[in-house]
Amino acid sequence: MAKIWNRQAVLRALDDAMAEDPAVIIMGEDIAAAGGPFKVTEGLLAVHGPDRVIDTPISEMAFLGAAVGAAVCGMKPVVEMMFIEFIGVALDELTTQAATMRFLSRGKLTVPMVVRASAGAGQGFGCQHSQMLDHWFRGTPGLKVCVTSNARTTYGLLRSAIDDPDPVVVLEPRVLYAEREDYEFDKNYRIPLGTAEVVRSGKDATVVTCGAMVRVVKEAAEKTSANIEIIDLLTLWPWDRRTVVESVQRTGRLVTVEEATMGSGWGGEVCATVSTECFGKLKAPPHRITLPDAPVPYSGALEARYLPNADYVTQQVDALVATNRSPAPWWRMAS
Amino acid sequence: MAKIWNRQAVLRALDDAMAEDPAVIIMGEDIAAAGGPFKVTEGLLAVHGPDRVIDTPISEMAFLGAAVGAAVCGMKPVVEMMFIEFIGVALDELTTQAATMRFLSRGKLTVPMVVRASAGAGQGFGCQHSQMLDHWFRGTPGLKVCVTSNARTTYGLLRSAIDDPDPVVVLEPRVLYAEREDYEFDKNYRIPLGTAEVVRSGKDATVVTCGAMVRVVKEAAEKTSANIEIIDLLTLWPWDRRTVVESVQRTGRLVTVEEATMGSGWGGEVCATVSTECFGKLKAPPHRITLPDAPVPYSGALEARYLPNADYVTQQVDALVATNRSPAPWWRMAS
Amino acid sequence: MISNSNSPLARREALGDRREQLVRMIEIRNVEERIQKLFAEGHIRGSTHLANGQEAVAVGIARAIDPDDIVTCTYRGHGHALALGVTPQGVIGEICGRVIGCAGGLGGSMHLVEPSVGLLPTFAIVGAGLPVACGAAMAARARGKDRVAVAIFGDGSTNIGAFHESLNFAAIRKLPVVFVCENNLYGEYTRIQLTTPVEDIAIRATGYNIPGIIVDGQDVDAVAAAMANAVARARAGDGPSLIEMKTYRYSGHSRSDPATYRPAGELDAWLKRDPINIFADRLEGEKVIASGELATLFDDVRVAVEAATQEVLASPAPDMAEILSHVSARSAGGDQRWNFWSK
Amino acid sequence: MISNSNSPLARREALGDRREQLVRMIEIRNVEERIQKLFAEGHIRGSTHLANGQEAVAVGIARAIDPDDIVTCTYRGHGHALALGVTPQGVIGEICGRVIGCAGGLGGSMHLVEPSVGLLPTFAIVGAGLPVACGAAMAARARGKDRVAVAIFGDGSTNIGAFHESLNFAAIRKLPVVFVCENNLYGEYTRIQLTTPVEDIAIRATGYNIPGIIVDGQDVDAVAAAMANAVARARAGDGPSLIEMKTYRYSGHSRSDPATYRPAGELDAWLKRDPINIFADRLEGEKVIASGELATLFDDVRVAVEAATQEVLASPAPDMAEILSHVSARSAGGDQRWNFWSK
Ligand SMILES: Cc1ncc(C[n+]2csc(CCOP(=O)(O)OP(=O)(O)O)c2C)c(N)n1
Ligand SMILES: Cc1ncc(C[n+]2csc(CCOP(=O)(O)OP(=O)(O)O)c2C)c(N)n1
Ligand SMILES: [Mg+2]
Ligand SMILES: [Mg+2]
Repeated sequence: MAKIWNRQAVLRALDDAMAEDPAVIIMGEDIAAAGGPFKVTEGLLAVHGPDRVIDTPISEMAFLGAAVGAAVCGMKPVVEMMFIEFIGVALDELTTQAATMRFLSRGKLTVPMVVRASAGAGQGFGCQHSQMLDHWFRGTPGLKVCVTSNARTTYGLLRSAIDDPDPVVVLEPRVLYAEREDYEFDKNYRIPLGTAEVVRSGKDATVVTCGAMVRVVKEAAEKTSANIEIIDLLTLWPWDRRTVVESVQRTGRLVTVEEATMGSGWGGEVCATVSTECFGKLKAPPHRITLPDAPVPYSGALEARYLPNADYVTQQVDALVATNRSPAPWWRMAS
Repeated sequence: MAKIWNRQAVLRALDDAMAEDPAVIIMGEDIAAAGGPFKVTEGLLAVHGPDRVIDTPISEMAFLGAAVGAAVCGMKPVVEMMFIEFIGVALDELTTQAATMRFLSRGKLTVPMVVRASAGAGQGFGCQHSQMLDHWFRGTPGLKVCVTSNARTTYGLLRSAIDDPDPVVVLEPRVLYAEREDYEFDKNYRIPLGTAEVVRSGKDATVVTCGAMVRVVKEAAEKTSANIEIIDLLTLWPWDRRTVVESVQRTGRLVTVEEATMGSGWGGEVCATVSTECFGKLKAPPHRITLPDAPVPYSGALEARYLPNADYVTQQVDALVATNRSPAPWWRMAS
Repeated sequence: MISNSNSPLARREALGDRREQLVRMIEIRNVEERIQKLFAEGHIRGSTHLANGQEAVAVGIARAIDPDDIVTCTYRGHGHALALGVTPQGVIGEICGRVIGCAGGLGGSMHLVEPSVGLLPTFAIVGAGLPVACGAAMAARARGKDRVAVAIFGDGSTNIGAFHESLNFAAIRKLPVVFVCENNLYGEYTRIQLTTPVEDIAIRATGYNIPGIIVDGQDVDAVAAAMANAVARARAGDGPSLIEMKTYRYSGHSRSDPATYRPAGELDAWLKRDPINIFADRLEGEKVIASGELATLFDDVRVAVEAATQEVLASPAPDMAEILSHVSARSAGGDQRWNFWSK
Repeated sequence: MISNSNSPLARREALGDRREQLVRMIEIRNVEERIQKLFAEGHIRGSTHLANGQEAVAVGIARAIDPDDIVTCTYRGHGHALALGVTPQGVIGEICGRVIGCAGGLGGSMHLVEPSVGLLPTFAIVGAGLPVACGAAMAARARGKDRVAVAIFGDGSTNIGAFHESLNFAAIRKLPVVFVCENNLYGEYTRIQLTTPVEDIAIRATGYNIPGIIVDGQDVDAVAAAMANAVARARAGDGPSLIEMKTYRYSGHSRSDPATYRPAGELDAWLKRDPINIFADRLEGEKVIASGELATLFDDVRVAVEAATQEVLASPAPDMAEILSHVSARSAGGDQRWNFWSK
């Protein structure tokens, strides 16, 4: 098994998809000649040429909309939003145009495009370059949303997203790009969109998470006195209710750990669904571990406190399992 | 009591606020000379003049961002998004700029602006002019989101939103503009942001709703064999947990009725919170009545089926109360 | 004559004939009037945006491009849809929300569509169609097809960011796009000089180093000629053009708008340069139509459009299942993807 | 000298003196170099965008406007912040995430702020500051103050929608805004001609019927003169201007960028026209500084900046409570709203 960087998984997924299907093109700011601000497209220009690896002006509305038009006309564009916040100047083309094209043409016109973006906090990029923002996309009819969590899931989700006949958003936690791990590439590997993975089995509680929080929860699993089952959601919409519900039915407890505020996160949807489907079968109240209701702070110490870490997740899970009560978040405890 | 149109409540709220505070200005497309596409600003230009009642070019990014700058510099701008979908070309200025201004200046610079928009379905405007889209805003730190439900709440929420020292989004269900009802204006009337209202008390189930769905649920209350308590949420973020939880503790059942898809709606947050806070005290699983996962269809018959109506809400509530099981939505039943 | 063909493609090809071009302009005029009436009769919901007065722009564009060139247009698209080939049944049917409509009643007035003649679902968000046209042009180039994309939008739309980004994007990539601005002097209820500091939209081409051409939008031949040049330029790989069509909408912005904001006499002045009359006179001179035949053509069209309207009113509303049939490839409607430029 | 005053306003007023202007330019150069070093030393997280080479633009602008004129700027704002009056402690401190920082360590490199000299939190989203400047100008007019707003942005930013919408919006309302484009030839790692079909950004003013002026951005006097004209015009009610400052950034786009994409010799050519040397020579000619004094000034500044840096490194990280203290008026931080133009 070769040790590879997470960012290489993005590169390989794009490279393999382009090699297999001439319809695949990639677009974004500085992704071609410069190889991408995060070096996830390095070398693709040389291999696939300037007609398929396209540097764009700083015009998110133009190139996101161009991806919609190209997709309708037979291409499979993969667009990079350098930081997911940038789509705030172009959201319309994705959620209002791309996502309704199939409906408005009764299935005749489809938009097989992918928007991939770096997302999330942890590196001191400040509050306008550190959010997940999946809530801007989740639940939009016709649109799917995924979050990667390591090299394997990055490759598997990106390939599936590019194969998909409909628009898909793939959020890549920026903080993971520089992670290294053992992974053997397989051109045929896919993670079906809409399926979650049980990445650790346990019996005391089901902890549902995704993205950069997966490794945090894994770390917590080693510290907590509880034996927790960890589910990597992978696709936030449509999400894998079956896997989650089945797990909670076994463990009797549900905890969600996400890099989002309480009001914007996917934890509400998961907890609500499980509360309904597992009604009467839970040993403890569904519990959400989220960010505090504040923008992402820059200063290192603050950003570290702002994000859920293994110790905090451990405390929260231990408290829940021990008391079967939902513990208060850190910002409501006397610190 | 005078019978007044819902749209008059918008007009009066703006007119009174402008009369009382010279800092209040309003901006939008065709709101001045033409009196507004929905005639909710009719006559304001004549009364308050072109420097305070401002017609803009079709440039949402420019005038939404201009509102941010004007607010920082001492004004209280109220911006109209004719249809809430239009903010899809300008979201950044509100969620990324306005909402972080206070944080980035450590409280020195604040953005007392209001974005009011017509929203929702029911009139055949098609899938790009018929959504609520509150999920684009909900849970954004620093931003509040309200939805009006009649003349009184429109006046009370708009006045409070304009008074508020921070940015507020007020969604006005378009279908209600032409509703008439008895209401006596009172310049001092306010509905504190973040407070919900029990609009009907009952003992069998708490039905939480907002906007145009309030009248639908009221109608259902007359038809259902259950005695339901109805809560108009009014502010979607931050929402009134106390009022909702207190009610559910009495009724033992929670139903949310919203004009949003399951994946994007606020029902998940409400059901998740209540499931946690009322753990073990519920007689039935929390139940969400939502839109199907599809764009808003144009054809009248389809749009009518698409939206929750009184009969459907009645069936769902009756089934829940009778069986203490969560009934399937219409699109999963054999029709 | 229109009613003889229900194939959008055949209707489109028929436009090679000058007489047919005139008839199509008359059809557009008549359909818009009928839609106005259908609104009054309560058959139409929401809003609808008429383009009577702008017929020459629609037919002139349709004449100058091929059926498999791509067109992105706005909610003011009835005329363009008809010109491109969509049948009156398809247009009126969609606006009435019936199965017979070109989007099966799912879209409505603002979302007319017909892949067989290159028309993408018309865009209800100002500016949204321009970037999409750029993408269609990129696809044509990438697939080695000499197809062009035409983006049609209004004067007011040139103040939105997507206009700027799209022209810059198309210019820097020399994309085969023709940007057509229908300058009808108004954006909703506001006259252009109140929102736009330049009188001629065409001058904005300067900022992108592309041609900016001003055309008499009431003269179908002038429209077609200007389009032909821009299209040839685009196909030759010389990049995009911005064409400003000076035109006028006779009706208000949307159904309920009486257009009282218009200066007295403005409408009359434009009526004197009615595109149908201008073209009819020319065709009379060319002996393509006999003198006095115009009236007959109007009558024939009226009869045909009325027949189409009755067909629409006899057509049912879509099945409820349609709501969930076309959301994703997993929906019941399945995948029947249109394959542009397959041959 | 800089270290003698820790009041941004006093530092701003000191700029009336030509010698002080030179010192400020040297200070900017030195602070940027120190920040580069602090990065290497591991004191800085995330990214940071240096503006060494662009000092004349920053000081020229600050010279030409009043402390209560409003400025919106980008993430490439260290130089502008220092020129406008923010102390080296405030800038370096913010970039190091310390309490002493101008945003108390909450914002970071991309979000410098100082209300007392009109600097709104700098914008990390390309184009976002332009509409905000328009709004500040609207407020000035509405409140009867003859204040102007200055929007500072780069060449690459002129391809984003907000640029277009803002210039149009300001033009149609004749707002007192000065749009300043720092054309340093690159947007991130891409040279301007690959993204922008016009060589001079100033030509884009044509599309809005406003003045478009090209200025030698390496000459602080030229910058100040052009700004003074545009500001006077704006205060007189004649509306906005677009000023293109031809300049160059000596470093790469952000910390990690070695800028290998630059053609050989380009940097050297620009170094020959170094803004500090150009101005120093002039001041020598004017006898404002003695010949050879420049070296001394560099030394003095280095000492002062080093002292400021040590102050920063001795400053603590913000209190954890800060995370939740400034989210809304209900937060612990409470309301201490800055009152612009109160007198
Ligand atoms: C982003 C956006 N903003 C506003 C609207 C509302 N709107 C619909 S049509 C229109 C006027 C457009 O005027 P113009 O571009 O001149 O086209 P015309 O209607 O004259 O053909 C406006 C403002 C919209 N649909 N989308
Ligand atoms: C909307 C948006 N898109 C992309 C970016 C990423 N980005 C940051 S700086 C930059 C280049 C800007 O170039 P220019 O406007 O010339 O300013 P300069 O950095 O040269 O001062 C880009 C693309 C962003 N911050 N916001
Ligand atoms: Mg117009
Ligand atoms: Mg630049």
